[in-house]
Amino acid sequence: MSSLIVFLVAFPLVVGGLLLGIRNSKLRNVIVVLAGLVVAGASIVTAVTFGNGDAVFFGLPNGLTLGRSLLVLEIAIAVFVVAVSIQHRRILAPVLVLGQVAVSVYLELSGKMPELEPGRLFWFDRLSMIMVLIIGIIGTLICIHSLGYMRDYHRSSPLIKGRRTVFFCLLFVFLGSMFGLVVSNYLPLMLIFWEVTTLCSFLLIGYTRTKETIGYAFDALNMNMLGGLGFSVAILMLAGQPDGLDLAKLTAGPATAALLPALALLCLAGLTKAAQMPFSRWLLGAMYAPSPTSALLHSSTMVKAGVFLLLRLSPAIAGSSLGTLVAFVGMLTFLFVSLVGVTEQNTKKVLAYSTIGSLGLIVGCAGLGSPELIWVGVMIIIFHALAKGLLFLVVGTIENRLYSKDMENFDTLLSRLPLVSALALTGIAGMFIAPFGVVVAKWTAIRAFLEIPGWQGAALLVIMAFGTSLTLFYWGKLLIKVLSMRSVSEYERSVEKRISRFEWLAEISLASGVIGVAAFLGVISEQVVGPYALATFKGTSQSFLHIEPVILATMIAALLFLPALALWASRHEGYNTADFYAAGRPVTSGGVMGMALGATQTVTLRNYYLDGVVNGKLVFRVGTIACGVLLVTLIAVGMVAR
Amino acid sequence: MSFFSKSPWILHYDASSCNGCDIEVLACLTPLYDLERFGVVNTGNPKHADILLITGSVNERNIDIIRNLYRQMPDPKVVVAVGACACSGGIFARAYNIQGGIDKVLPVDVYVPGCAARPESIIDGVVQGIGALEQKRRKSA
Amino acid sequence: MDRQGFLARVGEYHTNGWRLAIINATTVPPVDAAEPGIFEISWGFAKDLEFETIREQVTTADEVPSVSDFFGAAFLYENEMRELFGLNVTGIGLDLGGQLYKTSVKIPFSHAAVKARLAATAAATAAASGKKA
Amino acid sequence: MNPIVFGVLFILIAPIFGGLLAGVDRIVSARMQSRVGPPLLQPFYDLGKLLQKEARQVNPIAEPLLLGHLGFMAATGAMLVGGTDLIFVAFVFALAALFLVLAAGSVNSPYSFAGAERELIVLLASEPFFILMLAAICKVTDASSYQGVLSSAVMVAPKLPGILLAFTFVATIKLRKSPFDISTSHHAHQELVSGLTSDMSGRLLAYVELAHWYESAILAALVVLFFNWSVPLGLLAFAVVYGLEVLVDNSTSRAKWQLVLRSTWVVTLLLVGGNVLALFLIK
Amino acid sequence: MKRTIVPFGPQHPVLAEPLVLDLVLEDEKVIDAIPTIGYIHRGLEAMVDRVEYTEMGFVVERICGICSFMHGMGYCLALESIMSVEVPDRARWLRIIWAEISRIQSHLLWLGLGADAFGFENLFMHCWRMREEILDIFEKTTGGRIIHSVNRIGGVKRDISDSELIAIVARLDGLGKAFEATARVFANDPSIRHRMSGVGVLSMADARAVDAVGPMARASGVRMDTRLAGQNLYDQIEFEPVLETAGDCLARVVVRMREVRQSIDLIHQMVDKMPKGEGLPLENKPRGNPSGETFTRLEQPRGEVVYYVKANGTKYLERFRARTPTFANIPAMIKLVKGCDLADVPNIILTIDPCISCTER
Repeated sequence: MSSLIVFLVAFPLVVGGLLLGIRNSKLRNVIVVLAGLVVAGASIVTAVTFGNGDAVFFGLPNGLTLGRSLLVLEIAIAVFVVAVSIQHRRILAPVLVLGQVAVSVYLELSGKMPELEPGRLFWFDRLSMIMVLIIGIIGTLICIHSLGYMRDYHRSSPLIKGRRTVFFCLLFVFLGSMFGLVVSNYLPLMLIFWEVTTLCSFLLIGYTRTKETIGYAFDALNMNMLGGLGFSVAILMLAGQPDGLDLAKLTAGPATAALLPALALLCLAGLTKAAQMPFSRWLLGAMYAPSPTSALLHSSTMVKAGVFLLLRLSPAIAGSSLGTLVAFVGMLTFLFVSLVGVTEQNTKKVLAYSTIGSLGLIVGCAGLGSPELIWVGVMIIIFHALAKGLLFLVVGTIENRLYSKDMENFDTLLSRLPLVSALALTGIAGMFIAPFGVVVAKWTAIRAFLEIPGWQGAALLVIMAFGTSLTLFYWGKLLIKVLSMRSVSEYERSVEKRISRFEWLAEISLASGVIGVAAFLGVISEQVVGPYALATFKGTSQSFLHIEPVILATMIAALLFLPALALWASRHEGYNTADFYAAGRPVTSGGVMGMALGATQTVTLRNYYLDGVVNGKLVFRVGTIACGVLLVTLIAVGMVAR
Repeated sequence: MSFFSKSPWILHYDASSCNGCDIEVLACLTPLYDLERFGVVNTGNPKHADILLITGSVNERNIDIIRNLYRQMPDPKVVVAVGACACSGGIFARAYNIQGGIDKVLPVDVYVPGCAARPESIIDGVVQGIGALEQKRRKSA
Repeated sequence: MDRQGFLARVGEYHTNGWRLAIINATTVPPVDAAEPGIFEISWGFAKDLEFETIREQVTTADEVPSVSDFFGAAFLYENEMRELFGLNVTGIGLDLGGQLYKTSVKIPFSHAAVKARLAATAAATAAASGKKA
Repeated sequence: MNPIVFGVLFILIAPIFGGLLAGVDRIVSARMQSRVGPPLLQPFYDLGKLLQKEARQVNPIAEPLLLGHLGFMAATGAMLVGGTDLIFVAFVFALAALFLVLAAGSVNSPYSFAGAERELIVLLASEPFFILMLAAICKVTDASSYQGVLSSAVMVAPKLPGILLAFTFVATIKLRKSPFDISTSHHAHQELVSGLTSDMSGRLLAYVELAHWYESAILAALVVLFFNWSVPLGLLAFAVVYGLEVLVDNSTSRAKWQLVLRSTWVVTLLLVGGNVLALFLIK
Repeated sequence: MKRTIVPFGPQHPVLAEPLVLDLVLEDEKVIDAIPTIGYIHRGLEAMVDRVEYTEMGFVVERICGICSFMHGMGYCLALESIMSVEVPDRARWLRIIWAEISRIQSHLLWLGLGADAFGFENLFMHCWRMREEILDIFEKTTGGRIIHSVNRIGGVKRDISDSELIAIVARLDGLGKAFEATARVFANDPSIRHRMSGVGVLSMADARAVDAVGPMARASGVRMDTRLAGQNLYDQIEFEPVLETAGDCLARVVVRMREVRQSIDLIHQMVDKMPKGEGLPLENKPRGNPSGETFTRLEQPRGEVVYYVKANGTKYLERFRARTPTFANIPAMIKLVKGCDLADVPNIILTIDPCISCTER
């Protein structure tokens, strides 16, 4: 078991190092595909080996100990950050990272670091299993997708200097550190992985090295380093507590008042990484990175680390005012970013808002903490990782074909890129079309909110009702654009043929995953997520999914309807696309209509962005402030509780 | 069973009428005449319409529009030319921009005379149009 | 026409609070005169109950300056003059590019077109009286 | 009786109910306008004619999408009275409405598109209400299904007066009544011509009409939930609500979308949110 | 940035007549509006070459089916002034009585269309029900509902008996009462205020700058009404133009509603003032062919109309020209449409009370 885990963590790191030296793209393709298959295979083997799914703890194989290696790594990270910051004349990041190092050094040197039980370095349970599978499989698919994507990306943006060796190295390092993160039980160990993901995301976001992206990269670095600092201070505080650094023991049940301050800081770390308000800005900036980065960072890995930590903490904070505050930060973030999302025209940013919103829901669930809500949170993680991963990749593919991320330029996509449209529709359906996926989770969440007494329950319901409707609006707009049709030229039709095999492979696999998970929803719920939720909260045995045959049928029908329709329509001819109503004016094929003053013009349509009703920037600012206030309260509550 | 006789929806287009016939067409829908009694709906959209009520005559600019509106109406469909201008060009037949009655462009099924055509005649024209609609449906069936 | 003097007079009407009530062109007979034929343009201004006009006689070869700098609403009249009379109106505020009307007879108020119409009338009258006889 | 039987019965009876309702509506409206109006069965004649007419299709997907709209609308009703979880039904209801938006949007023409966007806006306006309403009803009765609510000993309407009031407001959207008939209109004299349905003809339009009849029946079934102690009383209440809607339809102009969105949200927040809050605080 | 372009017209149910606007939208805000007309252009002015001046009046009446009476009257006035024909007194009074009745007809028609455009179907129906009363009066007194053909050069063709006139006044009073109920809705209904108040505001300065005429100008506070010129006997009765200052769509509605009331009042005065009795002369037939030219102005329901007639002593006029009120108001409309919401477009277009048929002739 333990050697498997070490392999899982170490192998991607080694591959990453190897890729740094490989400039031949054919060779790189082979290595990435093979290594990806090994990683995916290893994650599946791990999951299978793990068997019955109860929590197990273990240390390094052959009784190895960590020694001072963590400190060394920490200092190495700090040195790198300081160096980069000096190069770009930034001050905040080095301050934060030096703070962390100071804490670690203090702990090490003062000998306050408690004795570590060697057999409890790692913790593997059903949540780790789910995460390992997500990282292993989806992460691999994203790496493979990148092979095709990056080729086209550099072709379409010749001014950007190709640094694909670094890019692919980072992807694999990322996967390795994520593996490490989700199986760590010893908090200082988790912190190291935590910092490595921060660093990788910083480098990936700044990949193009333009002034703009470097700015966004530092945004991400600063905010995540702030979380990291919180993490280290929490470790400092927990170091004095018995079993304080043992995550499983720490979160075995409701926390004592003494632990709350440290937990508050850990929550802060989780919230930064999960890009919750007021830290949402970094994730939006990250949208300027190449699309596989977005897919990797925002569907399966980086941000999931944040909610993963919060879900882990859930049993400890649930029921306390700390938990409630965390929950409201998440739910309010969900509401605000959904509202901002309706005013956004950049498709990747819409996906980003949707991501932050979904994470907000998970955070809400984790903060409130009950078997049902934990079930909801994990379910959303699974659906979101698949569907959003797919969507980011598809948008990347579209972007490389249409040279635009603007939702408005996606119109008549179905006529132009029918197969890509079918994939996009699968992703969108997976994200929001009732009664599927995330919606099933929302439905269960509403049921759970009904049981929460007092104003909190009412407020959560209202937030959920409005937030959900808002997501309907922006997804609906995207759907309208993707699903519209017109007659297209041969050239436009040929564009789709130039998409690489790697991209098709990754996207089709993810789409199948979305459908597969829907089909096996019952099994996943009863065998994995349900037992996990019950084990975590020591609840009585119950079924979470109230699936009746009629619901299941509706779900599958709704999910398959749009993509199937798209595939069918792409082969269908014989309709008069010139026959639309234009107030009596003549219309010709390709959507050209007669205009005033004897002119002609192709139909142009722009979605509504609720101008004059919703001011996106203002809403974002208000949300940031509101959640910021909550966050300050949250930390204050933690401190006062002491 | 055919429902065409019970649900004739009209589209009104003002080709180059002086408004006289147009407002009488509208007047047909209002309380005194209440064409809706016969199931008539003024759709305003060729794709929903069964009967094209057209007033005024054909000129250089509207000829394309008339053709296009007719083409966009789903079958079976009927054209009712309302008023002297639509029937023949009327008093404006000699004006330089008038090409003649609607039958220059479309197959007219019913001619409603009058300048301006009276609501009673328009209703009569619509009812005759319903008959023509029935016939066309039978032919196509 | 005296462009500067004309615009000065129009400007005077504008500053004195008159509004533009009409711009009208007339095809001046004889219509069988060799082209370019003569047209008479009246700019009609109204103030309260008064009504005054500026008159100019032009040919299609002359340049007729637009008054839309003073009276924005003049563009419709001016586009119309250009399309129906074939006059060379320059500097129209909102130039509709010859697309205001679309007529079967191009420039229907040109001397040639008027002449053709009058001839047709004469022929029809003759035919009618012939029939009567 | 097995709840599934109710579901099947709904699918069969709802169109008749909805059609007759539309017929009565047209007559009553006509009388309010000093007119005689069409025969009672006029909506059925219209539907029959539309089914017999040629359907001009601009693209291949509009028809399947509209069938999806019709199918999911019927399914919503069937699931509602057939005993499916009420909150889940709220989601399916939104999905059904969404398909109409997509069908109109797929045409890629200005009027259909603007209609689709406006429909999306009214969906955005009304959706929070339906989720909250059904959640509140579940909360009050401790039930999760239609039958469960009906057999609950708790009377719903007295506990949810705010929500019932808001229902009459939001129903204006769903019944496509003025002032909220911004995305489509039975009276085509509006800026969007026929809005959503601008490019639908023949049987395609018939699907929309039929789905709308299902929608009316669903609303009736929802009103009955408030009067769970007596179904006849519930139906009577629906008649009253519908009568009010017709009156409102005839005595207001069409609102702009900004007002629709703002006012519906405010009403939902104040009346429904307030009611839900009271419910949570008291219970 | 991409923008939606909505093709408004030529076939659009909001406006029965073909007017073309390309509306460039962001959300539903109109960024730009590009107009085109010419779908109704018949070229009837040129018909002077084909039709004798005595018959041209019938053509002129058909410039527009809504203000048909006034067009006929304006043509006759113009020729009477060229030919120096004295019109008998009773005929002059009858003309302006009919003219005011036709103003009421036009305004009621318009109020109905306006209501329909903002989605108040019921009001539309009620306005048009009232309008039928007026058409009934027309049919009784002239024989036609829409096209009347009672104006002759030199007078009118038919008389209205004194008793009939009294009956008409009584009928108009009744109508006036019924109208008040409708007027209250127009002025006070919140849903109408939401659509009309503050929408399409034309300031007084703008109204002057774009040379707006008629109710359009008067709703912006410009005191302009050709009836003030006193020609056509308006100086013999009490008359003061209706003015509003808000300049928005609602103000334009209110101006026209007040003008309906005013017209009823004017008809009262006219019937009082006019010479009574049976068999009074109605027509002085002109002699010979006209020669000379004239600009004749008249206040139609939509505003000032200017006729230009030039005659050269033959049976065929040399030039006939009508500058109708809508022609003068189109610049104002284009100005107002820019920057409004898509949903306001029908209201703004309708509140200028467009008559495209008049505009294009």
